[in-house]
Amino acid sequence: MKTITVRYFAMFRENAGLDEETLTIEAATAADVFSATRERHQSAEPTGHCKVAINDIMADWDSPVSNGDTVLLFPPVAGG
Amino acid sequence: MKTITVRYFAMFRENAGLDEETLTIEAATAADVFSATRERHQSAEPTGHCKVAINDIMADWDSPVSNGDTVLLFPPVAGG
Amino acid sequence: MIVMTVDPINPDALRRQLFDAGAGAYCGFEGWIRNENEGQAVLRLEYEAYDPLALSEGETILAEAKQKFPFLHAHCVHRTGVLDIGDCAVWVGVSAPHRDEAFQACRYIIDQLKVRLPIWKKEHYVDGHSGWVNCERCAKSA
Amino acid sequence: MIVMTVDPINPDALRRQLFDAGAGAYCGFEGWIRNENEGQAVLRLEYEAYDPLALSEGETILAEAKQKFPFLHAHCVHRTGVLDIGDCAVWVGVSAPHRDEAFQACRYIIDQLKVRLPIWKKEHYVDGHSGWVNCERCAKSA
Repeated sequence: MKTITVRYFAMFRENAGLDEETLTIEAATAADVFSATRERHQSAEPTGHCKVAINDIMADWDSPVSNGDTVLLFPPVAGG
Repeated sequence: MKTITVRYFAMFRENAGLDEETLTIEAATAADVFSATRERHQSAEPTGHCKVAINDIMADWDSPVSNGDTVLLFPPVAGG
Repeated sequence: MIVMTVDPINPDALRRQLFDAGAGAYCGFEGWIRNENEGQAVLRLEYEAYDPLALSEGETILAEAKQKFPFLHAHCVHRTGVLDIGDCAVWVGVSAPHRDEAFQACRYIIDQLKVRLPIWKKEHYVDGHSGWVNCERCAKSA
Repeated sequence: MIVMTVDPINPDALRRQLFDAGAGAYCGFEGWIRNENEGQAVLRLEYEAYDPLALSEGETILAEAKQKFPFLHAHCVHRTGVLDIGDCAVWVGVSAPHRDEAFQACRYIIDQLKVRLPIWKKEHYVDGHSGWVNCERCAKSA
């Protein structure tokens, strides 16, 4: 089990009803963390156009997560 | 013989030493007027990148000129 | 340089920062809040960003643009918070020796910013509902 | 609309004329006097134009651009007279619903203006001589 801090943005934040939470979960990759949050908050968003960062660095869905990491979950972006 | 007013711009004006002059010449086309002015002012500029207007309307070198027309001679342009 | 701000953008003050005696061309782009999107009448927009990564990703984009289209100076400012119709949400300015690099770099920067920066916008429509742009599936799951 | 003027160009005042609630994008281009051209150090430039035909040809170019890249508003101002390094010689601004039309129309307008308008520039170099740009052969005959 790993302790992972998850931060939600935009639609993900609204859907979860919070900015941030700390989970103790079985998770090898960023994708595993995303799955756990989807179950937790009944979200159906696929990873498709979403992005993820680990400890403020852009990452891939198969990037490994370590105990104590902060995982940032970004819904599809729309700047400009 | 036709009476044609010729207006010179930029380098053509500097080369001729005047803005405008009225010539009485044998000229069927704008190109003929240009030739007459080149002889008159010892200019070697070919029609290539130059442009011509007759009575304030852009014209071609083979456009006909009539008695009383004003022919504008434009050296190669460089706006902007 | 890229800046994220909640304050109104002042394009004239920004373009002056790009002045250079070696610059023959300046290209500027502004994204304005439009009163309509995909057939829906828009009232106002709400921008949210994650500034730390928006700034670092923005600097990466500026560096890529400089390598592809050598320019002299480029700046970018993106606004967040609540914006009304006509407000400037994003500004990009580029000065370069010649116009080709200025146009191409400016276009590259705005195109990349729009798809890579962690910025989200929520449209508030005249009919009272609202929606996150580009996020239909997450909207459905709400 | 195209304007020929001997007065300094004010890009900020000009871009405001293009505001439109339906515009999501604005692209502006400025041509600045550069301190160098083709390896020669430039001191200042002198622009001469034949205004009546510059205006009519300019309007033709704007109409062509609108047909090719439907935009909302486009303006252009070209300055004449003596300009110093850093001065703005030409400004083009376009507002459009989306950025693609704004960029493409702006680029089309400046590209065409540069080759079609009866405008000439004489460069005055730091070493004291001067020359008409694009007019090597007439220079030779002088």
